[in-house]
Amino acid sequence: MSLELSARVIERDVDVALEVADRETVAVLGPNGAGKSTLLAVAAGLLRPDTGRVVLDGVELTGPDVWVAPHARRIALLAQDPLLFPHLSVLDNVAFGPRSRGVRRRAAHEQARSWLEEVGVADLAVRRPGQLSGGQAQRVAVARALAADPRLLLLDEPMAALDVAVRPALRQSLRRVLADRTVVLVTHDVLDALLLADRVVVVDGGRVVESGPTTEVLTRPRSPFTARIAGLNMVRGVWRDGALDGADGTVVTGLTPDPLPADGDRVVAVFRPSAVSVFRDPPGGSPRNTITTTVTELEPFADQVRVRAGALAADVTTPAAAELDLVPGLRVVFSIKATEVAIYPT
Amino acid sequence: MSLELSARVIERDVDVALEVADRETVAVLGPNGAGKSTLLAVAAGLLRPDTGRVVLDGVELTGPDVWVAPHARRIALLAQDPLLFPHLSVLDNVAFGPRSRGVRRRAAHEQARSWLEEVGVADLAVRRPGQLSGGQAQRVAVARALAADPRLLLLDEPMAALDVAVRPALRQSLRRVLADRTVVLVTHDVLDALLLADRVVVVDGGRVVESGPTTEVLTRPRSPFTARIAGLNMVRGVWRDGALDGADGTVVTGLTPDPLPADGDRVVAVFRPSAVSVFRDPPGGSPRNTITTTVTELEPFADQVRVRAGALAADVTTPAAAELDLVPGLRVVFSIKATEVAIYPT
Amino acid sequence: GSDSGGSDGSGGETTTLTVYAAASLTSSFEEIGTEFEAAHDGVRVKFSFGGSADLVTQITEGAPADVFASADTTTMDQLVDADRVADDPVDFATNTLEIATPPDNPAEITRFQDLSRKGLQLVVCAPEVPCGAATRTTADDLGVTLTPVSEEQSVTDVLAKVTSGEADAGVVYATDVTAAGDAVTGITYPESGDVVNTYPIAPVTDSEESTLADDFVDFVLGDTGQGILRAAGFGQP
Amino acid sequence: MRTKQRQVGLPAWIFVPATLGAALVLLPLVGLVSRVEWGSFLELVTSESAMTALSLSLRTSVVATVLCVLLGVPMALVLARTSFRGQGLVRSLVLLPLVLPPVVGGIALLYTFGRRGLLGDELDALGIRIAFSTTAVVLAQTFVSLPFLVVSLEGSLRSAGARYEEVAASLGARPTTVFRRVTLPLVLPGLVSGAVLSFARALGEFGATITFAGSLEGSTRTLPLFIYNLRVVDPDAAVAMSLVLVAVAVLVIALARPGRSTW
Amino acid sequence: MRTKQRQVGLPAWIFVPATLGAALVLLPLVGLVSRVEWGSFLELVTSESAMTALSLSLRTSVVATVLCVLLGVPMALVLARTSFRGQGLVRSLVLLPLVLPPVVGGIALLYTFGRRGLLGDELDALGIRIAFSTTAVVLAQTFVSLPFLVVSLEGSLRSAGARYEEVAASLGARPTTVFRRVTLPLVLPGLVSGAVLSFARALGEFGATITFAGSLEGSTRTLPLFIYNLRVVDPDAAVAMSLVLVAVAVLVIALARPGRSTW
Ligand SMILES: Nc1ncnc2c1ncn2[C@@H]1O[C@H](COP(=O)(O)OP(=O)(O)OP(=O)(O)O)[C@@H](O)[C@H]1O
Ligand SMILES: Nc1ncnc2c1ncn2[C@@H]1O[C@H](COP(=O)(O)OP(=O)(O)OP(=O)(O)O)[C@@H](O)[C@H]1O
Ligand SMILES: [Mg+2]
Ligand SMILES: [Mg+2]
Repeated sequence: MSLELSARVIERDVDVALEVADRETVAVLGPNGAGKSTLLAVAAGLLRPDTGRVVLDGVELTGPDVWVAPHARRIALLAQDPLLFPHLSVLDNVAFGPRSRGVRRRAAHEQARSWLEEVGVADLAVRRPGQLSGGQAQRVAVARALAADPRLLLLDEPMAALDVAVRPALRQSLRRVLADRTVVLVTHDVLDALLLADRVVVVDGGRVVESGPTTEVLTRPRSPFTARIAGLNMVRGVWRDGALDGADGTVVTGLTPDPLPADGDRVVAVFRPSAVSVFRDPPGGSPRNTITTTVTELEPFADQVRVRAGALAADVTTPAAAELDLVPGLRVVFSIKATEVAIYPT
Repeated sequence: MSLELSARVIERDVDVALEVADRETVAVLGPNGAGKSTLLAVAAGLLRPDTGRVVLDGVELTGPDVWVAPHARRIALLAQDPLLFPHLSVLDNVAFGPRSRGVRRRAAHEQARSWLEEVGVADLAVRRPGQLSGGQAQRVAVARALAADPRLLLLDEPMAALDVAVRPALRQSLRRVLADRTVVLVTHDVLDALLLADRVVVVDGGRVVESGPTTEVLTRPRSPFTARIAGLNMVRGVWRDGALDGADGTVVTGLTPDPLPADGDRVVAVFRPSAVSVFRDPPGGSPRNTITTTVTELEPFADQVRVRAGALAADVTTPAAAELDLVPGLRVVFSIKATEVAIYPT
Repeated sequence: GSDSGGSDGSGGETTTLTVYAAASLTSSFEEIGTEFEAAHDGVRVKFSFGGSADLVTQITEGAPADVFASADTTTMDQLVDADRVADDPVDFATNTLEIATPPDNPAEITRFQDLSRKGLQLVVCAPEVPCGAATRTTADDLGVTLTPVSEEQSVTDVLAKVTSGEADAGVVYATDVTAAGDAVTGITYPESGDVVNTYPIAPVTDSEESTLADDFVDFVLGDTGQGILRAAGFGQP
Repeated sequence: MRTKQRQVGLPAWIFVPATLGAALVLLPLVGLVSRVEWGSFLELVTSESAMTALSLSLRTSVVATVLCVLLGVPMALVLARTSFRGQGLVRSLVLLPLVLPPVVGGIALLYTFGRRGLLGDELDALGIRIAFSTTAVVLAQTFVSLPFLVVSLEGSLRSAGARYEEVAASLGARPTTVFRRVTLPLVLPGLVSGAVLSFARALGEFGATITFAGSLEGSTRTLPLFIYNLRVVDPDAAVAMSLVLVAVAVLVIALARPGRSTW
Repeated sequence: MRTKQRQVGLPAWIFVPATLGAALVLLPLVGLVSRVEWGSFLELVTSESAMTALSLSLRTSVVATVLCVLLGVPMALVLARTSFRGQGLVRSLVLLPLVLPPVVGGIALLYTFGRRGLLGDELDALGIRIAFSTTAVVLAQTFVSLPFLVVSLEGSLRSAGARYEEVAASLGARPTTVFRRVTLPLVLPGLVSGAVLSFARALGEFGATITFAGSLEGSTRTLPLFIYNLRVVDPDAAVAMSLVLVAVAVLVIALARPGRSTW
């Protein structure tokens, strides 16, 4: 099942296009309010765009003069809210999809039970949704969407509200389940994209700003948001005299692409936080990139500290951080070896 | 404002106790269905426990014969659902708390506007909740709870549904705002606990399984869930002959506490994933701990790959992973230097 | 209309005669009906009582009536005009007005002229209905100006106000006072005979039991029927 | 269960008007009951014609309620879940039997289904005579009761919103399935209270019935009509009989009310 | 707006019973309208006594509706949001005016507020006489209309649930504030449709009014009573007058209906 979608929803300032190949999983990333849920609603047929088309496997579902009702699309949507039917038991909620497809009660219950097993809440089968915790409800909703066995599966943040202990397991389940399905997956977690998606589409401000194979997009981001979600630092500027010239006068040198960009081309410089060294004063010595900035935040994790300075981040060891006496508000110098910086046009 | 809470809710199999000192922030961690939200509901006075007491600053709010109505407690709860009042604008939603306190309309709107600014959605002030995206609604809900200026603030997963770009900024805001308040914060993100909380309480199966200062609990976890959330490996066993004796015959040596545990005491061995080396065959040479196991999952992140094997994890560089040709299902040996392992009684 | 196979004790055919009659005839006609059934084997009489105007509307619209007995000539004339009467109507009873007060007669009414007293809680029928029209005629004849607190739709409503003690006096038919028994005190006045209300009866067209309908009309006009009506307080036409 | 108790209180002052309102409704009932002569009550109530009227009332009201549900649920759905030109007008028109004096409603029915009515010739050709039959009673009751079901159910449908229906459709449920398994169960409290209102209205219906169906024992004389007749002869008996009507209504409603729903 | 359209369809068959139901309600209205003699219509309708009755009807119905809201909202709240022993019984009893034949309702009111009624002496002592006054009309209308508001509003309150009220309380809102700023706005559609039902019922009220308040032009003869009187003399005029009643009801309801709510 391949999906071809384009949609303009004027009221929400959303204008996106998306293609998903047969059996492909595409992750949609983007900040809050970017238009991710809107895109899924259009695909599912719950929202009629002002202009646009939805074509599944060559058959037009939404078009200027075409309209296929949601139930006839066989497109299942796991919305951001669990929205479990409050009057049905957990088991009946999950069995709802199969039963709507015409599966007999017994068989549908069987299927539902195995899906509940898959998401790890088989023991809650007889409960009413009102008696579930937030994370439990979320898992049941995931099971319900999967059980519907749709031609196209739309998942809107399936892992939100889940605890850290079940996330890897569920991700593992999803990986197996989604492998031979056509899926659009909205997520805020780069791990989901990395492990589950073949391709990534980044939406921002209602427009697609980036798309491509997952690792390519995430290792060579072209937009600040993508860099952020990929955990990379990004400096934007124009190419001048063999280096990136940032807006505020920062000059960044690095590994450059072949062919070289022309002077005045827009380029980005990307580097890992762990490649950044932090100093209180500009260091001398070997030619390095230095950026003077102000510490905004310190995030300890494992045995390191992530030093955030605006949009940039540096990872230093805990003792080093202590020695530098880092506190938010301190002026510091970030220094990056040119060999750790990738510069490419956007 | 200091909080003292104990509650038994038989129907949900929850029996917890909690103390929060004045101006302290306590993070409550725990798997889905552990009883975290239940605990908050009891504190807020929305749920009457079968037995238990809620005492705020020496005044009993819930007790065998005492019952203070929710509105009179000045305890604000940010629930897991945003539950924005659908008939009020975003601004009026946030101004609801101040106005209920008797603040004049104008001043309340002023306050509301500054809280919206704080969570980065000031431009949405005139919208109705129905016109917000999931993450936007979540942020407004956070602003609304903060604006209520309560004596005790209860936050149930305030960061869920937020995109990666705003999380650090909001965390920074919260840090400033929560500093001189008494707060109970439920979260699934260890960073929230690390950055915002003075103390951590871990709940599992309706019982408190661990509690203490944040860094202590997270660096020396005593329960598997805590180890998991702290991103640490944990092996449980009993102390025998100067080493940990696991259930399956694994023997782990490491740095031991002073005084030494007695033979037969329950102990845990804890070590970081980055301290684990992965081999296809057991390595010879210097005395190391080795655990033979099966790869269940590979999670690439940044320039490394996290190799999961059941509950254990190892971080290896991407080239190393490629060289080892790691795939789920492969039998491998995890090897950890004894000096990287901390063993202590539970 | 007729229906067959009724549960009559004899097991024979049951013929049903349907009589539409003014509400004020309820008690008397039910009695007459019983007597009529006794006199005619296998006949069952069904009644539909109501305001004369309502009944006329229903019969005009095709209600299955065999006989119609009205409380005044005006309504009967409407039915005649509608061509729904099989035979010329015959007057079978008259009624006169009487003053009804609560049993203890708190306002101490003794004559019709007392009804114009200031502050008296007087209820009468609306001039649109027969008893109201009669009341108005009487008042006009006597030169009395009535200021009722309510002009009711039916005699029953007037009586209800009096029996509940809400009203000090009401003007109703003599038969109604008789029927109400101890609940009210009836006060006759000399001029009551001047204004008389006449009750006509007639068989209805298209009746499937036209012979029986004629029989019933005759029965009402006969001794048994007139006897029962007299006992209820009706006058002779 | 203690933990299930509601913990957000009502304003204290609210109990003052609530009690006043309850008093306004209950005091007259007390007044009524206080005047009943219990001695003759039983005899009267079990008289044959009373029982006939009661059973006719119950049968017709139940049928009318069923008709209201069958016709009213679709009407409420169409009003709540679609939008078409002139919908506002249709909605207002459907309200009309609410304000039409029942007697005039009966006239309107006569003008439509009567021998000389709009459909008179068509019905005559089919050999159907509706007016002054038990069918007419049911029709009159349905006519006056239908708006109650429609209005209250449309309110419930709108409050419930369409989000669950969207979820169901995206799970592949056809509209009929959505209707049966999601929409109906979700608005069941509203449907039950709408049906109760309709049943009550049908049971008490008087004006339209007497006009359109007449008042013949056994076929069209329902309990309210019986009571009306009785009142002419014996007002006290009529009051006693009304209490029977009330008791029956309460009983039926109590039996019809499913476990935990509104009514 | 195109994007706002509802996309989950209704089952096609549902339009069949919906149309049937609409026809059942609308056909009689057509039948009624078809019999009106438009020539004399205007003259009749604008006659002084007609206008007097109409204005009385409107004034009393509005007051009764306001009373229903003031008393009924608290009653519905107490029924929906508290639980006490005997609540089921109270709820059933509050339903009673729905089934009580209106005339009997009027008698009950007489037995309570009348000169010799339950409260007769107390009222007399206060120098208050209710019967035969406009107050009696309002009281009768309120008595019969109140249950409509209570029943439909309690349904809405239960559907809406108490979650938002809990949130409001936890934000420090006192019960009165919760009631005013959260509960009421959330159930506004239910309240409006309940009020519309009550208004309609009050406007059409006949039996209880005639029994309890009597019928005197200017003070107690409301439009339905006027129509009833008219009917005896001139049935066609009565029908025409009913249409005025209907038109007025539709107009008032249309004006009262806030922008986007149910009714
Ligand atoms: N019903 C609506 N009416 C008008 N605007 C809306 C509506 N729903 C969402 N929007 C707006 O449309 C934009 C896109 O919203 P959408 O829900 O698609 O965002 P999203 O990418 O899913 O965000 P999130 O990560 O927060 O869920 C947002 O700016 C939002 O405010
Ligand atoms: N209304 C209810 N009735 C009965 N049981 C309930 C109810 N709500 C929750 N539970 C159960 O009580 C337990 C604790 O639920 P709670 O909501 O406190 O979990 P939680 O720690 O907040 O989980 P999560 O991280 O998923 O939000 C769970 O097992 C849940 O299934
Ligand atoms: Mg979204
Ligand atoms: Mg929770």
